[in-house]
Amino acid sequence: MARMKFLCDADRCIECNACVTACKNEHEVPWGINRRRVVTLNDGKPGERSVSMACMHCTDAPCAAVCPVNCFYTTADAVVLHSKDICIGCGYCFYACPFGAPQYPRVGNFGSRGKMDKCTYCSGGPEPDLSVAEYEKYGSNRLAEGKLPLCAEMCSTKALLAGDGEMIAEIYKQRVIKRGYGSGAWGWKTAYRETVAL
Amino acid sequence: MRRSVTLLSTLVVASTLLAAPAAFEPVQAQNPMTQDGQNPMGAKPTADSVNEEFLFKNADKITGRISIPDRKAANLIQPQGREYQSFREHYLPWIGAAFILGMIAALGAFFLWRGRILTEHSQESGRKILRFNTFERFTHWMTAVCFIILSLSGLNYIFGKRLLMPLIGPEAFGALAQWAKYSHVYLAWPFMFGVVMMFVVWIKDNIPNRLDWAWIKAGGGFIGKKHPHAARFNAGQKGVFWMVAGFGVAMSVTGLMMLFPFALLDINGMQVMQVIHSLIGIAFIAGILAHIYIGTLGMKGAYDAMGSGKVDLAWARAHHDLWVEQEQAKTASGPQLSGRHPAAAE
Amino acid sequence: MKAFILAVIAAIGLGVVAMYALTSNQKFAYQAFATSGARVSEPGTNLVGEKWNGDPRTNDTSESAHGKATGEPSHPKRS
Amino acid sequence: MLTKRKSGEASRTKHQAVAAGLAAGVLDRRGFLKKSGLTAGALAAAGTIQLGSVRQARAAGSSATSPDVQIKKNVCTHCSVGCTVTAEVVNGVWVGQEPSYASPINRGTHCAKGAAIRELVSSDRRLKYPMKLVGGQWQRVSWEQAIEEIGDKLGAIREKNGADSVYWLGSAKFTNEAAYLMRKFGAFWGTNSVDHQARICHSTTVAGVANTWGYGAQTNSYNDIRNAKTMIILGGNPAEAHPISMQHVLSGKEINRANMIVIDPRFTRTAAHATEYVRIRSGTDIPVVWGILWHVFQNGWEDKEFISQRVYAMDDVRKEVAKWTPEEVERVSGVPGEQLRRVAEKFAKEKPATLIWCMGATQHTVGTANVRALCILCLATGNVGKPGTGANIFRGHTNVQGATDLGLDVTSLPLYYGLVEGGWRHWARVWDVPYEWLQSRFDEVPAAAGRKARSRKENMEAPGITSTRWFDAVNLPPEQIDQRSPIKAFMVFGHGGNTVTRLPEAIEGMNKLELLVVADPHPTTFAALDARQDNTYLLPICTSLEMEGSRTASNRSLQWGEQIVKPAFESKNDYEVLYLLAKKLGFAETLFKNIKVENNVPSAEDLLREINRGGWSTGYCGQSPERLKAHMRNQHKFDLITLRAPKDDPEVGGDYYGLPWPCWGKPELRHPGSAILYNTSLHVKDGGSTFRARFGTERNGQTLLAEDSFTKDSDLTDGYPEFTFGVFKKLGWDKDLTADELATILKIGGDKPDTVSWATDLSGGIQRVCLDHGVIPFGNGKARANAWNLPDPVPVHREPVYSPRPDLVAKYPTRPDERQFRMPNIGFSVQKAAVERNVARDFPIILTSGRLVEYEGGGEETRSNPWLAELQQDMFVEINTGDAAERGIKDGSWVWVTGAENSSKAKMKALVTDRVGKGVAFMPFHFSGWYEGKDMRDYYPKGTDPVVLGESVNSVTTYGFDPVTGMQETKCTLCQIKAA
Repeated sequence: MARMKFLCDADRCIECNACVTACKNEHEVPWGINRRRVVTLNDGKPGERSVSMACMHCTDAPCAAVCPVNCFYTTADAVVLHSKDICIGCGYCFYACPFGAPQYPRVGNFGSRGKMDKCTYCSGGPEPDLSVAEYEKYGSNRLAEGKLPLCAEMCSTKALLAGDGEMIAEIYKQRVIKRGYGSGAWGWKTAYRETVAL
Repeated sequence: MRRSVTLLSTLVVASTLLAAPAAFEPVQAQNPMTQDGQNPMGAKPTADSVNEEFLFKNADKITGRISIPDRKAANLIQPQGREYQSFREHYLPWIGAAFILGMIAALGAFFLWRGRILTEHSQESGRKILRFNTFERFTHWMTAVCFIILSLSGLNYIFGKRLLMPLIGPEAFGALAQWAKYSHVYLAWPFMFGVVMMFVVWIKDNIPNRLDWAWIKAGGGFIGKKHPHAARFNAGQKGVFWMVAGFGVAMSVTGLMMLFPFALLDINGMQVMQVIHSLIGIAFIAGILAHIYIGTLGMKGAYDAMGSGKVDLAWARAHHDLWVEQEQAKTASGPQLSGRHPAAAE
Repeated sequence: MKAFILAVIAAIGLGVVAMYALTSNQKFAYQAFATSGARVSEPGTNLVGEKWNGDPRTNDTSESAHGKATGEPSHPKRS
Repeated sequence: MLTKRKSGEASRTKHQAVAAGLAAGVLDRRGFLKKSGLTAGALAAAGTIQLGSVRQARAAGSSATSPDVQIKKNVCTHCSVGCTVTAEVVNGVWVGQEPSYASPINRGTHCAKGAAIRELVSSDRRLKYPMKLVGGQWQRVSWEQAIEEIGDKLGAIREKNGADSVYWLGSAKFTNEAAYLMRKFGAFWGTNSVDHQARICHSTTVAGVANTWGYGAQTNSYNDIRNAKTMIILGGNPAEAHPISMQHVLSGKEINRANMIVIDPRFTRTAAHATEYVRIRSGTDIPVVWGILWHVFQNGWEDKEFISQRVYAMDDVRKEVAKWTPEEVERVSGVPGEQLRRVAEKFAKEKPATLIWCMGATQHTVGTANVRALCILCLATGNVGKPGTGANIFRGHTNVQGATDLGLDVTSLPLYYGLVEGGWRHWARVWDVPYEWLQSRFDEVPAAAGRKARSRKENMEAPGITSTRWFDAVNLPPEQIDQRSPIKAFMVFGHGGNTVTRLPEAIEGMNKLELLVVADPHPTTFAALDARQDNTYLLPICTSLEMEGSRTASNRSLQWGEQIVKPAFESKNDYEVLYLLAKKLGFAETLFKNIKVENNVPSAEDLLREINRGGWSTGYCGQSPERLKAHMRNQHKFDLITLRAPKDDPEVGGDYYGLPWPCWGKPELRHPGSAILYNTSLHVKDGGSTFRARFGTERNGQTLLAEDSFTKDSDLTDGYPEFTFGVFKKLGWDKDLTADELATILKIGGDKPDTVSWATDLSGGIQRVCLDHGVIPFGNGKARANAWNLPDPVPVHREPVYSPRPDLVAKYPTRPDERQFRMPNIGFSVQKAAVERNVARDFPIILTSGRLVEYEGGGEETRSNPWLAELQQDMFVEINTGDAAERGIKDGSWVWVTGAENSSKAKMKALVTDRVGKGVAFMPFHFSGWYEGKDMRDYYPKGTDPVVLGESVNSVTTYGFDPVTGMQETKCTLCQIKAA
């Protein structure tokens, strides 16, 4: 079975935010909930790089581990999803997430932040696939339609790679060999405890 | 990449992170631009590209610039999340179990060994003396009730999913956990208020003095036969007082920080608060277990102090002789049983 | 016993007061993450539910306050 | 990037219509009716729907695939890359967007705006119905009433002040058909003051490049950049302005390990990916280019053979370049000589090399000269007319290229026919209206202020007033304005208003207008400025996604857009609005003589066929609606790099994608279009061409025709002039003409048939025969390094009007004051006054402006899109860390920016960064809605204010116009910044 991963080729990412708005468009993500965002490092200086970051669907996901109500589950192709029915909005997953992926409808105090929402790798949630209920809670389920996350499919310079881990690692390695430089697979060591050997 | 973190180093790391200066000098690429701003000779953006190892050498987490107002989103990678995970899932449950079960076991052993401490019968038993008035009892019980609920809902975060969820199923446990969270959040305020009130009310009788040292040397009466002298609160009780005050404040501060996430702290600060809150919480619970034991099962007659507020004179004479004399001196014609407020300390 | 009952009541009372205080100072994400330059009127309700509490199950079909951002769009008053 | 993906086209239909009888057009993806609640009956017709009840409708999500999802293809309405938008429509509601993998241009990808474009057709901040300003309050009016009142007022104004007193401002967002119709409408109204965004975009490029080698357009294409070994990006930030072009730029850079050199005053997102970044002072493009050429000539790296064969008067350039030694270049522009030497060597030796530029080169008072210097750099190194080379001009808006081609330009008629009598007669023939009638529509201009009077014919052939100075034509004393009356009415179609410099004076102009009509999907800045109380109308126009029509991308390819959904709310498309206005003004019959009009909506296809019938001069004659639609159906057949379909394909065999103009002859000729201009290595029937011989054949004893350079298998193996019937007779090729072609030519020629040229022969016979003989109709000439008809024949450096270096102004002054476009251009005296007032001391920071990727153009449309608005919620100024420290400004704090003119000031947030050099500040130009620190949100009609508002950069920009095209100087002025 495929092991789904994200890889952002920072040497191609131009911080155009297509991944961000594609996600907003596909799942009608409300204002304030940022499932995906682009962070620019060393901003304004030679060597500046931008990386598009959302949930990396980690191996042995920290969020799933620390969740006091165990509302996470990992699908067969290693996508880390969760159930909004069980979630109590405590926010522990945000402290554990190395990539700041979990988002909450309300901000201010710990008391009532609402149910956590995060990138589902366009693969919905525990509700039946492609159902109305799934869409209203988790957004659309592209994986069930044989597609890939829209953020990667619409990335303007094809920097954001999504799909089976080995495949995208191979694509990235070929690119680096061909062009002679590469700033590495951002976040892979923390997320998947292994990285692309350059 | 990050050396594996033991428990103690978690605390060390956590404290350094907390203390680390917030604003780092903006990090430079490997070969920083020669003149800033004007004409960087041969600035080669592709060759100068930053990468993870370089950035991790300069800071513990990789942050950058974002265009959305949510400042937290500027953290690209904070590996401390993994450390927080390993602390919460590998160390905390064992620490919790060790402390709490350990304390219960210790109390059990003590009970088996010492049994219930009774008061020798004397002519004064049967007569009562007012130990705590209504207000003091009200404060104690408010704090105590809140503490019990808080500790249960607090432990639920650690052990709920391990022990309770398999029994009652995810949905039910989810609902219960939701209510546990609400109760934890909302009852924290009466608890904090109670701790403050108790502190104010009893601070004057809890100042440690040489008498307490003597009490400790006498092992609280367990070593040797003679009851060491004790004023209104003996050293043990003063210990509980200061524990409740100290831990109470620590729990309140870390709790408030967690209640208003990211108000003052960044992600690492929040993780540190979590760690401290859980560790102190466990210690606090263990401590209070002992207090509950000695106040109920461990010593006959102790419960009345907080139950009805009026204790047996013989019991008082035995355990708090100086306090009884002081009370009787104040009331020349012997103990007055009216609900009058006890005499303020001289 | 009376003190105990009183304590429980006081605890619950203070708890309720704390609940109202906390929930009232709670801000929606679209309010917290909108600066002075933006007026958000249709933040959207998918994924977070009509009441913006993350729970999409709604018991009523009425126009929920949170489908529309709080606060009326400005009325034109030209000089 | 996808790795695991089933069938190609979107087989799945993921949305289920929930309730029958849905209102069309006004609902968004989640805008279906909710299962319970409102039944079909409660819904009135689309037009009169009550907005509230519709908005709360919520759609079913992605339940089981639903049979009735239709896939519609259109083109993104934002930038000129031309990304295909694949829309999923269920029951008339646009419910989803899928990647358009088939398109060779965007290959499935989008940028932030393209990926969020679905929201435009249902944004609740759209202008929903016509509105009228009465006593300072907005009122809703019906379309009929609006058209009636506007028509009457226009008639009255025309009666009193003549046709030139009404300014018709078109839009680069028009489809080709709408742009053409608007220019024709302007001609029938009787004025040449018809302009659009190209004026403030690449107007200087079109003038400069056309005067160098024939046509003013991108010579190659985005896809062709994949062939380049070296690319210089000067004054352009494609990473933010044309994100999808970066897919080709970066792929090319990777595959060829190409040199990517970025020359810009600011370290942009594009520079972040460069192999070499050169930081220059704003406004010193010519010294830098001549500095590069100095090294090329010094080391003899120039392409001598190419120069001798195809370039005229390069020696004049050598003389000018000799002055620009590395020391002088460093003194003026700040760029060290060593760095330019490296750039010169790569550009001249590691070929093919291409030169990419954008607003950074064009928005100056020396814009035209800049552009010519860039063309000369390409010519000197032989980097034109081959794959991987050329002047890759990245145009701005979605159809700024098409709208420029189709005449929304005060200096030309559609398809670059000049305003001369020949041009008017050509279009009179195509429009089937008498030339004399057209002439009668123009004003007679009486003599004034020492200028002699102009007859109707002379006024008909005089360029109009540029959009950069419309308010000068209102504010200036009448005698300074060389037309019958100052501008009284301003008809604005799809134009922001905050993108033109000197906003305070524009507000003054708005006050004095008798009539202001804004036709746009959004109210725009015009509604937000506190300038008017009455006689202002807002007409809701739909976006190009809600109507049919073709648009021309920056690589000259035409793409046909299907209507995705019906116009939202009560908006109408441009064709219908122009038809209604024409009907009201009484010339609708003649305007739409051979164009089918069904219930007030003219047919886009007929308009395109009329363009084909008249588009001989620029090769717009071969792109029939049928061919364009066939291309949209077969997008996947076109090659990624050459953009060409395989020869044997039945439908689109051999065509280049989108039939990039010039596409010669009638559609039946099936000319494939010209992907790469001036490419002599191909036969003309495969899109090969030469430099255009449009400047005569000989000058000062030197030939202007190419010397032993010609297209593949050309019958004429040397330079040749453009083809007329007379030249045909000399060559004996007139015999190859068919009988009716000959008859048409003779009819057109009248008594002088020999003068009928390839551009005025409506039969297309001359072009057909030329193609058969393997020659290019417009002649085989030399590119001109010396454009003798332009103000500076060989480009010379001139300091910006507001220069930070008063010491250099004396040596490099701006052009002397003179009259251009009917008004005085007093740039010289303004520059002198600025030096005397020592403006550089009080306003020490160079201010440049530019693009953000999240917004586009004036920004009203994109700032109304919550998905985009959330990403940039505050207007900001980028200020260098050193300058900020000196002024005590912290990152994210409020600052006041003060401009050098009109004591202008603007309040915004500071972004402290090293992206801009010391003494330089940068501001995006997409914001409006605040003015001098005051939030003007309340001035918008209720509920139509964009989500995000902010100060406009152009409230602090200053005077300065290019002499050739009237381009504004938004890339370098002076300002002061202090903490608020």
